[in-house]
Amino acid sequence: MSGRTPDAKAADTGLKAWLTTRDHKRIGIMFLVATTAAMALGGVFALLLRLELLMPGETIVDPMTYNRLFTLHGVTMVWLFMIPVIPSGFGNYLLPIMIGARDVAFPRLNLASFYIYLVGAAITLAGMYFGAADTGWTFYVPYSTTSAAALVPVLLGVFTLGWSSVLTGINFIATVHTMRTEGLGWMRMPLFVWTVYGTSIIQVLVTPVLGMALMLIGFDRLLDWGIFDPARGGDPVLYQHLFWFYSHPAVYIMILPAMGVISDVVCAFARKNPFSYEAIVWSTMGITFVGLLTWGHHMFTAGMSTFGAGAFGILSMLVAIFSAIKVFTWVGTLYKGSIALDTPLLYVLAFLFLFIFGGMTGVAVATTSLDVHWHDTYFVVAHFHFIMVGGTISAFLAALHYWLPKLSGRRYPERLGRLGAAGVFVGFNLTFVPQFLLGNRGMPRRYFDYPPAMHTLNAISTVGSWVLGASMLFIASYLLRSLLRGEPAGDNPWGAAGFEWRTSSPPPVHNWTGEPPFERGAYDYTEGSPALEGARDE
Amino acid sequence: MSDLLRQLLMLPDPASEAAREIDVLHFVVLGTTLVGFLAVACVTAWWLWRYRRRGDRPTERVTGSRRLELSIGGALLTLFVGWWVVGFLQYLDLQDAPEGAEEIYVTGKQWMWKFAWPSGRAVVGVLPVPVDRDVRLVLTSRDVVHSFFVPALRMKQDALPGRFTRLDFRADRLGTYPVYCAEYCGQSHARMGATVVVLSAEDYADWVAGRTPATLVPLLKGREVPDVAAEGGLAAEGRRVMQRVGCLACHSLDGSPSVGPTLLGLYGSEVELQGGERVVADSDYLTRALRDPNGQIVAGYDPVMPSFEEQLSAEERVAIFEALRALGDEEAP
Amino acid sequence: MKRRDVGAFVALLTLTGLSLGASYVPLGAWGMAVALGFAAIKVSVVAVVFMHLARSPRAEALFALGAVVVVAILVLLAAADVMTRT
Amino acid sequence: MSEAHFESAERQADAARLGMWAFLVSEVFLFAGLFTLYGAYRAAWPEAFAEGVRHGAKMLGSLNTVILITSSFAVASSLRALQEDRPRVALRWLLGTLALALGFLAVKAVEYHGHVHEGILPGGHGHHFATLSAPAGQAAFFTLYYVMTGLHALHVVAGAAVLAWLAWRLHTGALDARRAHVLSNGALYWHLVDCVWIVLWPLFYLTGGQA
Repeated sequence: MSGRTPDAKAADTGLKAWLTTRDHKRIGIMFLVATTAAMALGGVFALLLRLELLMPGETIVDPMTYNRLFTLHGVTMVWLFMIPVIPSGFGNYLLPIMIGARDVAFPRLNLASFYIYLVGAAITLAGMYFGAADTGWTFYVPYSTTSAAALVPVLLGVFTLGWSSVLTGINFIATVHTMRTEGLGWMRMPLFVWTVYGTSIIQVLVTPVLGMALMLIGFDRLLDWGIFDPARGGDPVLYQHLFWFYSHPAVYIMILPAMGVISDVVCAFARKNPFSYEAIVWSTMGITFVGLLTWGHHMFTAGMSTFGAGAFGILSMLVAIFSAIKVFTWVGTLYKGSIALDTPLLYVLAFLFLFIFGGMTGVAVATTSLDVHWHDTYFVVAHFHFIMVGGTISAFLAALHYWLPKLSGRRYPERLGRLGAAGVFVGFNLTFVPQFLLGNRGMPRRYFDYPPAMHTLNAISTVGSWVLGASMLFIASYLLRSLLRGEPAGDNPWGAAGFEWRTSSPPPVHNWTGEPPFERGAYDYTEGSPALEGARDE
Repeated sequence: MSDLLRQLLMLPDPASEAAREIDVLHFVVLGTTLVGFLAVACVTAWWLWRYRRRGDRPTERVTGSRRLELSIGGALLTLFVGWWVVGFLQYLDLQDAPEGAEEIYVTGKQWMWKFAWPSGRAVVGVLPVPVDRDVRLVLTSRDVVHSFFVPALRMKQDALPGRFTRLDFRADRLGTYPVYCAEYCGQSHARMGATVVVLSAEDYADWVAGRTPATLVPLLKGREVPDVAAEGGLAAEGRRVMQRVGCLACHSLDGSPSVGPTLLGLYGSEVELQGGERVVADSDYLTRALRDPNGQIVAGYDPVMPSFEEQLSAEERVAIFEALRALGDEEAP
Repeated sequence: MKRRDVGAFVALLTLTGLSLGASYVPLGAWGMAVALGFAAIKVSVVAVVFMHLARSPRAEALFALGAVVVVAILVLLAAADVMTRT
Repeated sequence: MSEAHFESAERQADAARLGMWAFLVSEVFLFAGLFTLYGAYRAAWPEAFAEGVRHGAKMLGSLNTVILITSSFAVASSLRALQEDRPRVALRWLLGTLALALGFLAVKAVEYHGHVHEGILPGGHGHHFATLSAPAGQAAFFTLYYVMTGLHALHVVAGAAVLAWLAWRLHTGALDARRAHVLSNGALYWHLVDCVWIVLWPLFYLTGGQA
């Protein structure tokens, strides 16, 4: 390490120092800020969508505006928020610390990844605004190749975002393989690191396939190459194969790191080792690989062969088992623990309940004959929002509360935190439980209008979305306040044994002063645990 | 019991036996989910209270038993695979109408559903079907992907441009049931609806023959319904199409030899291809033959037929099939 | 050591010649299998000798092998759908 | 430029190499979707695809296969020479590789020119398709031909650019035996370009028999 330069830079809080930083922590924070802003934007779109659906008939927006709004909502939430938020945000900040490294393997590439994200996001949003894309985030052909909207800018934007995702994945893979500190074997790594590693593998494997599929749509629109055009020997269903080969594993890109957050938080607040570390690790890797084989369950009614439907159906059942094992392991971790019901754990509980429901309805929609009724209805909308919002956003909020002291050195107000968590939970269920029932009744998704008989459920759902939105606003307000004026947290406010709590909060530029102390495991709460020593001192 | 559950879950009243069977699986799956959810919630709640934090004490290291994990995983997998078996068998039933099912052609286009009968009946937005009889819908699309969704029958199938997909059912309750388009298809996607009308056998026979039964009168108000008798049905239309695009220059309708095989008696018969493979000349074969004629050459003929992929609309293709089917009933000499 | 590279080079040229020759033999449906078989052997030679996969850390071999397997699954499952449609 | 965050230069080389492999994997998946389309469309249009292959420039394609294999050998030899601390020899091999890369592109250009001349353009455009009895499957074949070989050619261009940069660094002496892993990573990329072509060659030039 070279002399005084790092320390001098640490003090440098100027804008230029931030924008040219190669410090993974700062890059992580910039990712968090950008993705959280994207979430707010996507949330506003969602609220507008729900507002239109408050009453049957055309109310606040015309059909085309509605179609553009749900496209914007989907694209923003998927590619600008959920794919990058936990891996590129928290992952960037925490992964090197958790493995005792001073930075990621390729810091410059890391910064490049952030700028690629920004450029991609700008192209996507500007493209959406000026091009008025209305295809939904799925870009199904031939609608996407014939729609009057200007689609190419959006395709280019998403393509660019994909490269940010791939580069981050490559960086993390190399980091985990080569930067672990002395003595930190694979089976001692924090579970969050495992899930980010699995996520990185998925990102590297599947993202280019989406990029190529989108490029082919672009070729069709710009040059009339018609590679999916039936009149020229093409097959629109094949586009769906390629799309879902990315987009189903993309669900795991969104949920795997969330599962990592849950694993770490549940251990910290139960002050116990995970019920079975190995089971969580192997199920993480299981989801990573079997998750690559299940994409066809999005296509049971799409004109796929019955053979295909059968094969993808049973493969999907397999992947559900890994998630189930994780759930049992989290619950098992509470057994004989020393449990504190602080806000992060409340979000873990919310995650658990919502994820069980989301996951089980996932098994239900993978059951072929049931899916024929539910496919493309609000049942599926509710199902994946249980996973995405109930799962990923709950985990995101858990992570935000759990690691806020690490990132900022300050604490959030516990009482307000619990209130916010309750609001999110109530608002969420109010929004999405009625949607299961709407799906059962047969309300298809992407409808700006519906029969009057479906009014009550839609109205409840819309009211729920307001509760959810207000709760998020409330949470944002107290978190921002505590960033500025929160109580100082000390280095390890939770008495957690995770490696990241063994350095100061926030950590110095190269994360550690001296050799990182990694002799005791990241989940060691037995007699003499360093975590409890710290807690007693306070 | 089932009716109560249906009301609780807000499922529409089913109009076929298959839909009722699917509902049973639906109840079992959601019921199991609920039970599992409650079990996990109870255990969690109990442990949350039982092991609440009382001061900063270390905890003992507990490692899960591998056998427990494996047996829970195995039991769940068995359960899920069981659902899959039942669900997949039911799924197969949705595309498995027996020989002689009533065939109706469905064409989706932005933003309406058009239905056509072999007799030449055609109408937009209203689909009369016979009660207690197997019906096969043959679906295609004129533009983008649409999806034909009848909640009361618990069934849905995408209609794709350039392809024919199938949907088989047997409605057993008279009444009208809404149809939605379930695959996003543009501006008026939300308004691309139709109505399935399950008619008694007599009423349906009337409809197909060109009369309008009383039950249909209000539904058909303001809709254009072509007269069957004047045009001679779909088969006659098919012959006109074949005349127009030039099929008859190379194929005879009366069994006489020509550049290509005769069309008399072709439909449903077994043909030998170049290379010795034998296939049945059904609508799948004919769809391919129109698209890629030289992919499956009948033994003894030259690969000279051009593709008609771009020249024929879905309706015209359907009309040709009907004409061939009518010819197929007559024996080749 | 250098002999290894030369050997691989000669082997690759030979395999290319054989593959080209085989394309003139009417093999029917086996033509594709034979041609891809030759390609698979050649890719393995390049990977193992030129790209030093044999002497690399296990992770790299695992990446390469895993990538090939997943691509094969993608191609096969999608093609199987097309081939089994009725 | 020293990377202060690495424990040793050796680790840094390991990380770079592993990162390169991960990148190569993502490159393979860029082609994976196209291989999928090829497999599925070939299954749907066996005869049209075979006909398309028979129509291809078999000898030009085969010549390019030999060129790329030779270039792979050349870049491997260059790396070997640098590892044995003979940078001048390494540079000569590398320049040879570069020449072969340009040769490949030249042959490719001749091939494309021939096709365009015959009226074969992507998307079923061009007068060639008007003469066919069943143009649909062949349109798909030739669109894939252009997209896949075109994407590959782009990779050849990118690879050649990387090799040229490495050659320049060798020439100036900035790249020496101690930093051989940099050349090694460039070579890895070039070998991948070769591997992709080894698979494309049978798909578009050899398998014209009754499949």
